[in-house]
Amino acid sequence: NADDGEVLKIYHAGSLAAPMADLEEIFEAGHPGVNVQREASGSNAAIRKITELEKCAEILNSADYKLIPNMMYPDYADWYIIYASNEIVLAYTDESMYAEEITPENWYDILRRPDVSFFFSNPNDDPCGYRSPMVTQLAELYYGDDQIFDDLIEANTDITATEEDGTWMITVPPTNDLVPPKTDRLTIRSRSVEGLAFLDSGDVDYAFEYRSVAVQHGLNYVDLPEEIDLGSPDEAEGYARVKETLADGQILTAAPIMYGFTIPPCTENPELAQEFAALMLSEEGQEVFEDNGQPPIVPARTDRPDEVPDLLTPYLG
Amino acid sequence: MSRDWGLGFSLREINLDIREGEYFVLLGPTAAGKTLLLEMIAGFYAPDQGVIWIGGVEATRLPPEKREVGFVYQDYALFPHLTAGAHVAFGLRLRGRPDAREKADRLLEKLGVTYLAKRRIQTLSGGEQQRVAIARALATEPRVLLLDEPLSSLDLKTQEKTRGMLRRVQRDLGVTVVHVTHNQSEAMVLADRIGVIMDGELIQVGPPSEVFTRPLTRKAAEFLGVENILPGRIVSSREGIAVIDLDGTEVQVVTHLKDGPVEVFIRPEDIILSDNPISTSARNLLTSEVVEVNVEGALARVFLERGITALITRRSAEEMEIRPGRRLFATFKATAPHVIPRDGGDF
Amino acid sequence: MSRDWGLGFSLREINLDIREGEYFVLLGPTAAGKTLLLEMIAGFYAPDQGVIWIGGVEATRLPPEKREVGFVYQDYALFPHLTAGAHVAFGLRLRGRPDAREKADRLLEKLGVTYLAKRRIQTLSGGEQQRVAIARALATEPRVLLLDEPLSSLDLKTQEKTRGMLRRVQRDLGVTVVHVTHNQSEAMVLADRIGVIMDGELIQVGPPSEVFTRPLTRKAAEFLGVENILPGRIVSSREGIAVIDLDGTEVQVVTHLKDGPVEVFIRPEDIILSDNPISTSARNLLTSEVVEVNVEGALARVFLERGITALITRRSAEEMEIRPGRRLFATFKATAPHVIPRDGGDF
Amino acid sequence: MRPKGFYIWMGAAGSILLLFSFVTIFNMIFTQFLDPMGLLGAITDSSVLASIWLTIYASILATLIAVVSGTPLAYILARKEFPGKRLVESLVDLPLIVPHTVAGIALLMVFGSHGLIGQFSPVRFVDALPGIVVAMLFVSSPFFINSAREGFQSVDPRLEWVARTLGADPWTAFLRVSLPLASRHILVGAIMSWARGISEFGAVIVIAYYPMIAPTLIWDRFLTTGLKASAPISVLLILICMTIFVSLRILARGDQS
Amino acid sequence: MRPKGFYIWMGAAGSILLLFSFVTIFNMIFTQFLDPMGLLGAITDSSVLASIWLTIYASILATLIAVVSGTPLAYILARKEFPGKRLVESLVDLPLIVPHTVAGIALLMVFGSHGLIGQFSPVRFVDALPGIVVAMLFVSSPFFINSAREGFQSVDPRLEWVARTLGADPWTAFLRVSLPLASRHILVGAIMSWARGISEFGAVIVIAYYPMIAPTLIWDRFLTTGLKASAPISVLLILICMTIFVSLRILARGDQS
Ligand SMILES: Nc1ncnc2c1ncn2[C@@H]1O[C@H](COP(=O)(O)OP(=O)(O)OP(=O)(O)O)[C@@H](O)[C@H]1O
Ligand SMILES: Nc1ncnc2c1ncn2[C@@H]1O[C@H](COP(=O)(O)OP(=O)(O)OP(=O)(O)O)[C@@H](O)[C@H]1O
Ligand SMILES: [Mg+2]
Ligand SMILES: [Mg+2]
Repeated sequence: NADDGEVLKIYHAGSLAAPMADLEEIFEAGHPGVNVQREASGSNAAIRKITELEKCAEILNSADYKLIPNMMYPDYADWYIIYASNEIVLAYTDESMYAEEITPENWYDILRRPDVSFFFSNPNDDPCGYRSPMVTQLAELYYGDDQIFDDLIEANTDITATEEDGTWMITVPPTNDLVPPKTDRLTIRSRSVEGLAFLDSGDVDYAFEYRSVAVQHGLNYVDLPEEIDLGSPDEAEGYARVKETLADGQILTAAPIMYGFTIPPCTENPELAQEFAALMLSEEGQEVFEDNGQPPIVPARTDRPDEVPDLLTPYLG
Repeated sequence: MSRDWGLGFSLREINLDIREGEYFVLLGPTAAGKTLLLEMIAGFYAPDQGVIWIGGVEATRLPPEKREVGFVYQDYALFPHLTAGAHVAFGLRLRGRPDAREKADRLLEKLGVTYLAKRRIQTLSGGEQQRVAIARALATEPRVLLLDEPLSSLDLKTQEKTRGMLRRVQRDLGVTVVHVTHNQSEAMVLADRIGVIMDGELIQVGPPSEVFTRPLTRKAAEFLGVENILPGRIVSSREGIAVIDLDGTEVQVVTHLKDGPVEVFIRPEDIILSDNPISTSARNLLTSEVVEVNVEGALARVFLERGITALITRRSAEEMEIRPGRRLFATFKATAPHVIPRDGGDF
Repeated sequence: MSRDWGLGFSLREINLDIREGEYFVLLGPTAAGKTLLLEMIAGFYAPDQGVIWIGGVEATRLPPEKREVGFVYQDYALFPHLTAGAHVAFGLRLRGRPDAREKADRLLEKLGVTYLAKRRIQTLSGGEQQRVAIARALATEPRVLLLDEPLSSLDLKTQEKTRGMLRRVQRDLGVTVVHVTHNQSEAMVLADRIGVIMDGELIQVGPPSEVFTRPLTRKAAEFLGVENILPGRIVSSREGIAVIDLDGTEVQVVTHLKDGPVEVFIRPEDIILSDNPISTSARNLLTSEVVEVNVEGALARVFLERGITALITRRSAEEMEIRPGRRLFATFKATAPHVIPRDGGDF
Repeated sequence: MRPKGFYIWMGAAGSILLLFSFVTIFNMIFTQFLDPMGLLGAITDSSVLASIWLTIYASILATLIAVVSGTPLAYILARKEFPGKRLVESLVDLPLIVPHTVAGIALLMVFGSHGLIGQFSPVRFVDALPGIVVAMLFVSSPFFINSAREGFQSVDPRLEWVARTLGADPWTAFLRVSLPLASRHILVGAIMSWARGISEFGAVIVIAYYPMIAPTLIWDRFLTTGLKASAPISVLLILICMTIFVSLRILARGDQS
Repeated sequence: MRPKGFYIWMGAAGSILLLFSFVTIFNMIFTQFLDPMGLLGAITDSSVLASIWLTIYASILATLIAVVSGTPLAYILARKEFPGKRLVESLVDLPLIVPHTVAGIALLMVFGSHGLIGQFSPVRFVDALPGIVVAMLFVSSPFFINSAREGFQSVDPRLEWVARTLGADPWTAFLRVSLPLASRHILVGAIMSWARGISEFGAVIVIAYYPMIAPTLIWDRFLTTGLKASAPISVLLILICMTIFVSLRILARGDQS
């Protein structure tokens, strides 16, 4: 019952919907009378709710931990904790064109075919969105085919990539807020999860998604090589060869996907927030993330150990 | 021809033959079905049974636009978005007549309302609107002009003027007119023939004098203003003249009826009042006391005992000094009453 | 009292004193402002200037619910959501009368429509609706009953019945009635006094006979059915009797006017037609040829040369065998015409 | 007499739009009927039923507010001429053109916990029933007011005047005459406003994601679990509301004849 | 005579709702006027202008379709009784209760490239103007049809009949009499439907995120840059549309008198 008892509100990235739902169940079982309310949205939207709309949540959970310092410091957050990873895959269904042919070796050739359509989310709105061109650029390097980015991204959008001294800069045009697809082969939506609807309806054949999402929704997916899937901390150096400028001028460096959360200072219920955060970091929490295709990062890491609530410090490395 | 509208109203077995070029008046009380009958003639409703012929053509299934009829509704049903001139030109333009405008102007002139041509309908008085509606209907030279109570919303003076206008227009153009009204004197003045319609049934058709003096049923008689409806019984009958016992008084009346209970209709204006008995063989004489006198414009209505009403001029009433309580002689000719058989026993 | 409605219509300087318990008829053509005047009396509009008194109380600023008036609109303005009985009980219930229902039933009975009490308004005929509207207005025992053309949508027979009913109700309850109409004979029959209103101005107030025989302006005369409006000039005048030159013929007329151009009004029913000259000193005699005869119900309208119209009974017309072309004598009394000064020159 | 051809062509032109709505809605419903288990799952899911009930209930509350405050407003607009009337009328209609998310943000600026009114309000709007209600009220009030105004316009003011002569003060005349006579229009307006509230999504999620109304729940399920989870809820919501809606409209129309 | 008290109380009750709309909308507009540079930035941003123009234009297209197909439908509903009429009327109103995102998904199922119709259509709906138009059409058609129907109902059928006796076939009678006489209602209906199209967000973003209509752009700017970027666009959109809307309504009302 929403009206009585305490409310624990979590704003989280859409890709965290499944593990958060599991954690909600566990937490509510252990805390009778507490009502966990989750609001899934793009990571940006989740943060904007706090910074622009002056709403507040007990926990903010972003698909890219960097958004927390970039967008929330110093007024709306003081620290973040990195606790889980993920990787980019190419999700598809049995009805997708050439579904039976696709492999980690030929996926870019299949995406090149004129009768194949694919999806990624808006780089300006959603971390999965800006990661998709990065993956494509990395694929160019990994497969040694310098036309992959040109054929998949440049041919379909106004996003460009240039090389300079061994680093590649992807540029999302600043004039246009959007990266309106120039062809019918590409669909872009605000959030990566919206691509699922298009896979369902058959409007797109392939979508760049988090592996966790593909797993949770029971989709087929092409498991991309570690070197390009932004999933492996070991490959951080390789990833860092690619950078991306967003429409608002922010420059991001390709890096392993790491989920981060914070407890915003505006929270009305810091104790409860900390207990939930502890659950996320506990072994029980780690299992949940593992099961949902988002391998936990153990031990969790933070940028400001001094600021982190005491309850959480035991979980930090 | 008949049609059921559901909801409790139907037109039943209307059998009507209107002659070309005649001025036919359809007379009936409110809700008799007059408007619906006109609308069926115009083709807005189809009869459930029966056929309609217009000018030698079977029109039962013809759409209204092929029937060559003109319709003037009681409230004129003018187009709120058009000027008077455009109304009249409406039908002509549809026929592709290049001279629509001029012809319309000529018609308006004929009806004496040239000055209205450019005016919007909303700014016209009732009488002006009516002329525009008539001009609109006439413009396409219909065979039949259907008029639905065209006079009832006009004041008396305008009514009188318009009656003359309608008659003139009909004669000049030779159009057949079917004119609906619930007003007897209107019917009387205008009609070549009258059809009496009541409760969806056509009761009687005939020339005005016949319809008014010889109504076929008691209800029609009441509606037609026969105020004296006296129950009686034929005592004897010889050579078309019957002696009728009216509640004790015997009167002589011309009728083909031979015996039995009857109803005697006498129009109030057929009763002559006098101070002294007028002795003529052909006349019936009753004495009676005045109950009430009502002056109505030029006329005075004198209510006598036995429920007899007489209608005389106000002047006569004043000259004879008729007032309640006076005893008078009421005289009527043997030809004045109309007699119909009465159902049921005495009352 | 006056008020401007904008849009070109205003009531101007209405000065009217209606007596308690009288039956006052407000007579005027369409769009004269009759309804608006009634509505001002009821308090739906406030006068721009002037005051309204009702029964010794200044009512100018009183809201309608405090004025003790009853209003019956031409179309009755019944409440579509209530039964007839609820209409009559409406005002009584508002006054918290526990016997509302019974009193309503008694009133309906008085008007002879007890059987309607439970009926919804939509199912009533025009005549029945009217009775309900009157009963509703009477239920609260108003001082003044305002009737806006209560008869005009009824057929002649029902009209006559209703006139009697209205008069009876007014006498029995002693209520003051203001009755609006554009129908002269209605005014004639019902009124204690008549007020003639035209174009927002109250032209004349007086008893019916005076108003009808002595209209104060030409326009009023025309509206009141004075068909003979003859221009003339007073030749001489002695002891209240003037000799007037009517286009060549001299006639003697009772008038207080002494000289100058005049207009002579003669009502058509005041003209007597005869085959032979009737010689009485008090009478004026004209010879004229019949132009046209129109039979209208019980009456015949005879159009003579010189624009003179006479109204006689149909029976007389038939007996005298009047038809176009016949030469007749037209006689009228010296007291019959009404004379008013004429502006401008001869015509 | 029977212009068959005419009505056939008119019908043909008209049925384009009709077919468009029909195909769109019933494609979804029929598809769902192929998966009756999904529907069954939705019917037995208490949070689904709670959210549908909440949607219906919140929209009823919004409609009630619209009726209580909008009826007098509609009456004045129908009866009175006053300077600035055009402005007031425009203001009534204005919510029509405000994009829904903009409306949500605008409402948050006013009713949010730091908003113009929200900061003084003892009632909490954000993520609470009152927030849902104000969002629904904002988008649906024009429908109610316009319909009620037409209702009052169709009541002859002379009926009120006559009631006045019978002793009714303005209130009584309003309550006993105008209101019952405009009741059908008021009812239709209320139904429309209720339906409009049900369907609102954009404005509601900004101010009150929680408690979840059905459109939010459907969206949330769609994002987290996909169409399979969200479609049955959509169909259930539409079936329930359609039943209520059609019955109410038949009721409202029934009055007419 | 002048029931002051009555109207004051009615006005007071009515102004609650009025004030609610007023405060919500004008709070946003006034706040923006404190930052005129932001507004100036929006006015000079070509993609903002393009999206506002696209919104207006797409909604005009949707309204045009509603007018072309909805006018005959409204005419039939106003004039004819036929079995299943209640059903058709309900179908007309049904889009009112469908939550907007559900409508978007339902439209995608029909007009998507693998949808019921979309798979055969040579025209692409997803992420294209036609998709925006069908989404707007879906949500706004009830407003047009209901208004046009009322218009035709207010035209006395006897006027058409009289036109028929003058030689007009049913088409001509419709075009020359009924249509001009219902034109004010049709115009008002078109304006309402246009306004409703402008404000749609939930249904449009599902089927056509691109090209961005203003509500989408506003939402997108809000997500990427925040209120500072999105608010001026909202205000600009509302000001432009309000100007058009109010002028059109005044035009439509002007006809009346
Ligand atoms: N379209 C219709 N469907 C069903 N009943 C109708 C229809 N039109 C009229 N009626 C009913 O049929 C009856 C006759 O109507 P009609 O209009 O023909 O009367 P009328 O003789 O013209 O009367 P009035 O003198 O009042 O005009 C009335 O009871 C009326 O209510
Ligand atoms: N509320 C109003 N505002 C402005 N003008 C009005 C108003 N009501 C009526 N009028 C105009 O005032 C004039 C007089 O109207 P009123 O209704 O009093 O006429 P009437 O004498 O009752 O005529 P009728 O016999 O046709 O009922 C008409 O020209 C009418 O158009
Ligand atoms: Mg009729
Ligand atoms: Mg009047």
